[in-house]
Amino acid sequence: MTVGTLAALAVLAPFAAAALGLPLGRVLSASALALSGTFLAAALGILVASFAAAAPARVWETAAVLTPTGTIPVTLGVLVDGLSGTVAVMVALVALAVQMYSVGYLRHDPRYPSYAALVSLFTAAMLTVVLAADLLVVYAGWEVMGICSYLLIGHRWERQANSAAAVKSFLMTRFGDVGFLFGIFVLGVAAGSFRISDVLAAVPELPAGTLLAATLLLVAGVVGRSAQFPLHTWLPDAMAGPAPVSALIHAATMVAAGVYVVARLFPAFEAAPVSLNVLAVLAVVSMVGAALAALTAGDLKRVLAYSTISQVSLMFAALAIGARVPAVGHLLSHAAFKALLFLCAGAVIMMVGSSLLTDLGGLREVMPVTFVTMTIGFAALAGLPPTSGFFIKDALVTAAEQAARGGPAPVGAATAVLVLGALLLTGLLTGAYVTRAWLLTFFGPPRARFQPVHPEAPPVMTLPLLALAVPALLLGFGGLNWETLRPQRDSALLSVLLAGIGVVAAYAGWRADPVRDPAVALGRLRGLFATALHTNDLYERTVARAVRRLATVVAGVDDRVVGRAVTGVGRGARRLGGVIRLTQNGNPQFYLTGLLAGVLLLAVGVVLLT
Amino acid sequence: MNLLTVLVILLPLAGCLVVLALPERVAVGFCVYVSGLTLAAAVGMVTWFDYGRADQVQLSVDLPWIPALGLRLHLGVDGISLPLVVLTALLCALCAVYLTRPAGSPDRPRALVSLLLLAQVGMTGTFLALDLLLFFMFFEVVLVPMYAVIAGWGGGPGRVAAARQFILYTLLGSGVLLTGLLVIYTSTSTLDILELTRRGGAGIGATVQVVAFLLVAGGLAVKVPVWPLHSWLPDAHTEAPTVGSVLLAGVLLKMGSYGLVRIAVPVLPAGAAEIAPVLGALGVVGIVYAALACLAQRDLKRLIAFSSVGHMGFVLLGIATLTPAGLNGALFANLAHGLITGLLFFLAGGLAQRCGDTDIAGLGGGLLGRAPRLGGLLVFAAIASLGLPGLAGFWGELLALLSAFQPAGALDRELYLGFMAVAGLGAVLTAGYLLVMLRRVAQGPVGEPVADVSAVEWVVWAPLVVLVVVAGLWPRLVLGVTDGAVRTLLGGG
Amino acid sequence: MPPEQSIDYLATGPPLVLIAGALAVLVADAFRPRSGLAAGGALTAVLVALGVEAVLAANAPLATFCVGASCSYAVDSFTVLFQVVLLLAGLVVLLLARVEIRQTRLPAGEFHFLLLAALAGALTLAAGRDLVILVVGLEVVSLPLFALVALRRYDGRSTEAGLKMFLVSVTSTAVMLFGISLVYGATGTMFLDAIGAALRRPDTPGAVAAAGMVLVLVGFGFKISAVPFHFWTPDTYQGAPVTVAAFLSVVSKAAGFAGLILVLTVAFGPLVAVWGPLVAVLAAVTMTLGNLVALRQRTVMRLLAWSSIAQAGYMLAPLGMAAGVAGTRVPELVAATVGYLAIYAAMSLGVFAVVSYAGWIGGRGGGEVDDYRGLAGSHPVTALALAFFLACLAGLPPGLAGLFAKIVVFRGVLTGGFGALAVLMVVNTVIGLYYYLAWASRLFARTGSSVHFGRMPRPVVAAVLLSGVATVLMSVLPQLVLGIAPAGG
Amino acid sequence: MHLIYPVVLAALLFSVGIYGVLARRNVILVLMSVELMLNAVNLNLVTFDVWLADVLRSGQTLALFTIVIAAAEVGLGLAIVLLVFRNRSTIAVDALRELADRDAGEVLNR
Amino acid sequence: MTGAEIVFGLLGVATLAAAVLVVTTRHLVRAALWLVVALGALAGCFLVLTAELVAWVQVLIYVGAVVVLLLFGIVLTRAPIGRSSDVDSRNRWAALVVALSTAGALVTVVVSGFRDAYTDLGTPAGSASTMRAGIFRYWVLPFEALSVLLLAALVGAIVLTRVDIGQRGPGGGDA
Repeated sequence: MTVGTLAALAVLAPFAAAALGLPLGRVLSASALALSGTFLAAALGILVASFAAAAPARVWETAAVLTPTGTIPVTLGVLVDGLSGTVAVMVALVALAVQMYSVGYLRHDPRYPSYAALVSLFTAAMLTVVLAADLLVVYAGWEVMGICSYLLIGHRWERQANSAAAVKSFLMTRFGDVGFLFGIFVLGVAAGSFRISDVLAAVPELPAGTLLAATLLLVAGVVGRSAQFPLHTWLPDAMAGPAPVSALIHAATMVAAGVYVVARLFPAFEAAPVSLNVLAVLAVVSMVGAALAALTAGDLKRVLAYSTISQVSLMFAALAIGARVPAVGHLLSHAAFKALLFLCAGAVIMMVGSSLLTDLGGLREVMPVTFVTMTIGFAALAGLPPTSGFFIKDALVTAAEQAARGGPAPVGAATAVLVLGALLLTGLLTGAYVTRAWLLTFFGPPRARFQPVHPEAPPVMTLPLLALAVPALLLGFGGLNWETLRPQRDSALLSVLLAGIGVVAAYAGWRADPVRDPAVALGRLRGLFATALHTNDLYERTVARAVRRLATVVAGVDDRVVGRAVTGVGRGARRLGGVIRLTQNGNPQFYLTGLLAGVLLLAVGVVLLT
Repeated sequence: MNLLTVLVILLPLAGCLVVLALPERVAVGFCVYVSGLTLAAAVGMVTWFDYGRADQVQLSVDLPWIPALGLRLHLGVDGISLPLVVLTALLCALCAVYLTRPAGSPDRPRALVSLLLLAQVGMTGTFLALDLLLFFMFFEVVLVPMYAVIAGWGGGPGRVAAARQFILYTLLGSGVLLTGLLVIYTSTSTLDILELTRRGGAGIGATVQVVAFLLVAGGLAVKVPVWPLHSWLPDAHTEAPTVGSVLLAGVLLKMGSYGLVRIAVPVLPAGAAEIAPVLGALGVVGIVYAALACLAQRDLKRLIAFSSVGHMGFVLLGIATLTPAGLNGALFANLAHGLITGLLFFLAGGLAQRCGDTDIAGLGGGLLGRAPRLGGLLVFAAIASLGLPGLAGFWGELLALLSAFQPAGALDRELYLGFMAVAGLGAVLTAGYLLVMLRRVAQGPVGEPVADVSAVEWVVWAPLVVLVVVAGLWPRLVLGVTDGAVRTLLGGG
Repeated sequence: MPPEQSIDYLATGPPLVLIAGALAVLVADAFRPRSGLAAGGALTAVLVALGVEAVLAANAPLATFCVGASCSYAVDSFTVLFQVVLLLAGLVVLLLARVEIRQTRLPAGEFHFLLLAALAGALTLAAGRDLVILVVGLEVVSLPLFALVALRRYDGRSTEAGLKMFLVSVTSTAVMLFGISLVYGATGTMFLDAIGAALRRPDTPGAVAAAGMVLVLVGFGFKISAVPFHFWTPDTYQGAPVTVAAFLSVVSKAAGFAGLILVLTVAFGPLVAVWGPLVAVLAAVTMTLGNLVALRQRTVMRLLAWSSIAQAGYMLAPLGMAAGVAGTRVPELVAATVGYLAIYAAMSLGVFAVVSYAGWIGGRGGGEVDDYRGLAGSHPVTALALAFFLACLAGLPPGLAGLFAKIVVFRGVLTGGFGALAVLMVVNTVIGLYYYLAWASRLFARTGSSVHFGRMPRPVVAAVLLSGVATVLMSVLPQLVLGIAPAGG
Repeated sequence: MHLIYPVVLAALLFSVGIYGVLARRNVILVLMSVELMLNAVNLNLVTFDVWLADVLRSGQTLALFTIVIAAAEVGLGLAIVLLVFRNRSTIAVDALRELADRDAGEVLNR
Repeated sequence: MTGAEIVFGLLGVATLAAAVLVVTTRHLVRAALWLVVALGALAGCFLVLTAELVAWVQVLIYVGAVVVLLLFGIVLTRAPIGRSSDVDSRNRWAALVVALSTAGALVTVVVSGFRDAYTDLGTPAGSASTMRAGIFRYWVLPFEALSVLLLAALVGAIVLTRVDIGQRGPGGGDA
């Protein structure tokens, strides 16, 4: 069995689980189906990745024509190399953890079967995005992820807010996807093939304009899917979905898929620096803005959601300055710690029944496992040593610093300086919001009434927490193999220092009054940040309202103009008939006059014409 | 095996007459039997079709009929028509089965069955005909039975008006179509579509081609329907009984787009090159317009009906590119729309039967809780309709967009890029209204439970679901058949 | 003195048979009134005449009453087709008449005599090849019809209808005769082919001939109810006995077309550039006006009248294209008109057949359209037949015959390259469908109280069957009536 | 003789007949006017026949036939007129308007 | 101007004048009498044109039969014998316009067509014997058709005027 086949099987295993689970989830054991499918994917992924790791320079590619199209055919196949292998393993493992966790988390939910199947389907789709060799197939996976995200966000669709959030998330991402698809068209048509390897091989020959257009369009898709500014407002709302879904889709995998795609097609982006500059600016705005929002958000999951936006921006910023390896490294480490954080948040929610920070507090004793693992996650998020986050952030700062100093980077030094500044500022803010959330969740007096249960969660839930805590803590050491991932003294000190300032500031604010939210200190700015500078309102007021109004107008026009034009013609014909029939007045002399006058006219006409 | 080609027309025709002599109570059963046999014959055609020569007409029958008109009874299938013939047989059979529901047995079944079978004759014949006038004849056969089905078995108080508007409007279209076909005939002296395709416009002057194309496309546009000639459609679909809506959306609209692919584009290439941008523009306007109109619809059936306008807009855009990819996409979208919208109308009919109405607000929401399987199917159908990859709706849209990105050489590329962009936006809006609809119908607070999917409904709907998935996952099933034929049609293009 | 003209009894057989039959019927009825002898005799005469047609068809072409190369009476495929159509139509009308005569107490002997006389005139019209016989033939068709229309003597409406038709007819005849006199003055002959030859000569006064031609057309325009010669039609149809209206709508109209085609193509062929556009305009106006006013009709007989006006417009349309095509292709156009006419005859008679019986439900001949509501509930077969014939008239499948007729006419129009008229026809077809549909849909309306009338009498059933079979036959084999035009055009 | 005299006379006579047909109320007067029109026809026919020296005598023959036709028309016409008079007690042309295109509800305006 | 032209002119003026009186007089009976004058004058015209047979038939049938019939009609419909005010319809002005236009058009056409045509009245063209030859050698068919026409007219007239079966039918009617 070749590596390609194994990789294909890795995709097919969760797909099969979904295909069986969706119609038959109530008959078969849904959890067994989902777990086995995901497990198989993980195992095969590890196998494939190990092959890839053993031969870092090698690329395995298989392809068969999926269908003729009349122009460039669509091929079905996998592309395995170090990048895709590693990311695939990450995806499969996080999915496995989440599936396992979900068994416990949703054990009383009658809709668990469809839920599990959808998560499996999502896993398959994400693996497709990672492993597919054809850009259009990537797009297919990309879209399927979207719909799974939609369905899972709307898992509790009884509440209008949840279904609204689901719709919003789908539409905003799909808006970006249109650009993504067109970007694929531009690349594929220019290269004469939609196969990634062909496209990349063709990049040196492609005209700059084509590459620019293609990459800009791809950026649009990526921005939507990864919830970057200006298409970021869906992600906080998407927290309406169950916590494990947030962990998998809205933290670890789908949201980061954009990073993967840019990394995958990096040669094309490198050849179009303008796009990278755009990406960098968007990332900087998202990074800082989301961090500010996280600082003030009142809901634990929303804090995490904003932090996700912010962290994914870090990856994009890294890509923009050419630091591909740190970007992918952050992708992996972020997947680990952010999934962990969300799962922990899920455990908290299960215990307290709420994720509002004002309802939490003092959970340290009640939920020891969660406390420990979540602390690790938070530390990694804040980039504190020795967690994985520390290594990665250090690498990012180093890369930015080098680029700012004029090192080899696809974007100019000015952009690099901007990125560096943003990185440092974000480090500070991250330290602050992490500390705030941590303190408000686990310390101080309990603020909501709930019945503490023991154990805090069934082992099927705590096990994934512990499992994810390990890479969150230790993954950084695995990256020491790579030159770019080794910590540099100056930058390490700087970033830890900044994070520490953030932590201390937050702590100080909390210490003053443990019951009060330290973010209150921000005063008026708090409301502004919490709403992400009113971007959501802005969209609601402009785009959504405009579309709705336009829809009403169109419906009215259709009814009154287009439809009535048709009926009006009919009515007009009837009326005309009514006028003409007046000539049929019954008077034979009138008839004769008509006849003779008609003849006369005809005769005169004919004589004049001859 | 050319007998099969005749059988798929003759069986329903015979059934349509014979059923009138049978007692009322066996009529529906008889219909299932006849349409089942027809489906079997269609499957036979699929079996005996030589896929290696999909670009050539097979299983053909060619007999002289009316020499005074130059009309020949020339029937046959190639890669373009085969899928549609099967689709027709399938949907008709499913409709027949649907009528057997104990809860929804129709009033005056004998007449209804007879009309449906007659409509089937016309629909199948349209896809099989290889003679311009024969095509037109079958095209017309559908009108009266469809009118009668809407007017006689429709649900609402506006059914007679809707039926009348349908038949008058489409007759106007077919009159224009006839004029166009005869313009072709008067300048070529042949009615044979294959011969005309072979000539590829040779012998017809450029101006005549433009005029003829305008007439033919204009006539077919009413049936497709192309914006702004669509106003018959929402009313007709809304008022028609479920089987009527299914056949209208599932098959009838395809007759228009099929005609464009089969006649207008290959026979009048110069005219097509001249007018295609207009078609494309109308197509994309239709996509956006329909999506916006759908956002404001309050009735489920009306919404689905408007969505047809949008989907057919993609079909039109594909055709307007005059490329193999575009035509492939159009044909695929045709098929997909037939399956998906057929399913949607079945579901809407099921809802109407359960809740008494298809008013979205009146349905009460929470369907996923009140009848989980029914709700699940609705979600599935809506998602398929919005063009999710992996389901049938995707490939048609994809190819339409892709072909608009690289339209035929003679066309203005910048313009088509604009079309593509607008169509892409339209796709977002399409998703928008479908999801909003799901939000209001399938989701939300759960009210009183309603009967979930019954056995008969499963029998009818399951094949559609399966085909939507299969066609989505394995598009080669269709595109592999159409591709060669489409290339031949465009002159080896 | 040279010998008198001899008579070719075979060629003139059909009208002679009818005349003989008419006389026999008159005599028989005088001696044995109300015995059914009249009806039987008339039917026999028509059947015998049809038999003669069969012989004629085998022996055509024939010509008789010749002076030099020109003949007054010719039998070719055109004549045979027309005569067969006329005779079959006459047969249907006779079958229908049996019931109506009984129901409305019409004098049977005179009725049949007049009908046969008119029919004989119509046959002569299709065979005549000079202006004298054409005008006399036209009068032979018209005069008995005045009497027939007014035959419900107790009914003021019937009388009024007769008078209206009479006045318009005699005026038209006078105008036509004046036209003939001008044509005669301009060309010096009455024979159609000789007129054609004379018109090709340069010294013929063109303006006089053209004016004469227009006036000659009036007589035929009256017969075929073309606008503006149509005014009498609706009133007359409404007042006349239904069977007589059927005769007017089919036989009289067909005879008018036969004469019109002969005059236009054979005599005035050289003036095609003049009459082509004229006829085209007449066609356009006729179909549009007819259809538009038909939209507003509720009375069945008036509806049928306006529809027959509109249909005349369609039939004229191909003729109107003659100026646009090469002279050798004019017969194609004529054939289109002839084909449409033949098909129209069958389907229109079908409607009249059903209406003649079912229409009595409303009290007056034909009734109101609303009287037919729910007919399908009580008389499904009758309703189906009527719906079928209406579909034919609308030109929609399952009425394939009507569809073919429309196709033929459209093709004719497009052969002439006159797209605007074709588009106008499209619009008219739609309007036409509207009112046919309005009627047909009422048949199938679900009502509590649907009409009931007794079993259809056998002659009516036979008439419906006859028209039905003819229509179905032309749905399957329309070539029977397509592609036939007069020789010498 | 110059041909203009008879043909112009015929044309004028015909026009006078037309005026009568269109202007007279009494059906019998209308019939008389029709006779004038037919006589104009006859004058034309005879004139042309003589002018052409037609060996077939077409014109004069048709003139004779026209006279016969006129007689037949008048005969039948009078029968109808009498019938009208019997049914309606008037023979004013413009009073015979029961058959006309109007909706059932409309008042007959006699 | 030849003598024939003068005679014809006078007769023509008489014909036309009588014809105008026919269509304008307010006396029904006088209209019939003026018709006789017009027809008679026209018969004179025919004689000038050497169409003897036509002239005599004109006098016999028209003056002898048709006008008598019309007079019968006047009597039977109980028309006022004297001057009556409503012999003309409201259509008079339209009639005048149509008639004048017709006259203008026809005169223009025939004058343009026969401006230079002269007829030779030297050889009598319409004696009874030559006419008989014409009719029976060349126009047998219309002649025979005409007999049918007459018979039909006769039967029609009789059946319409017979009063013996004038009852109402079941279909009703307004009598």
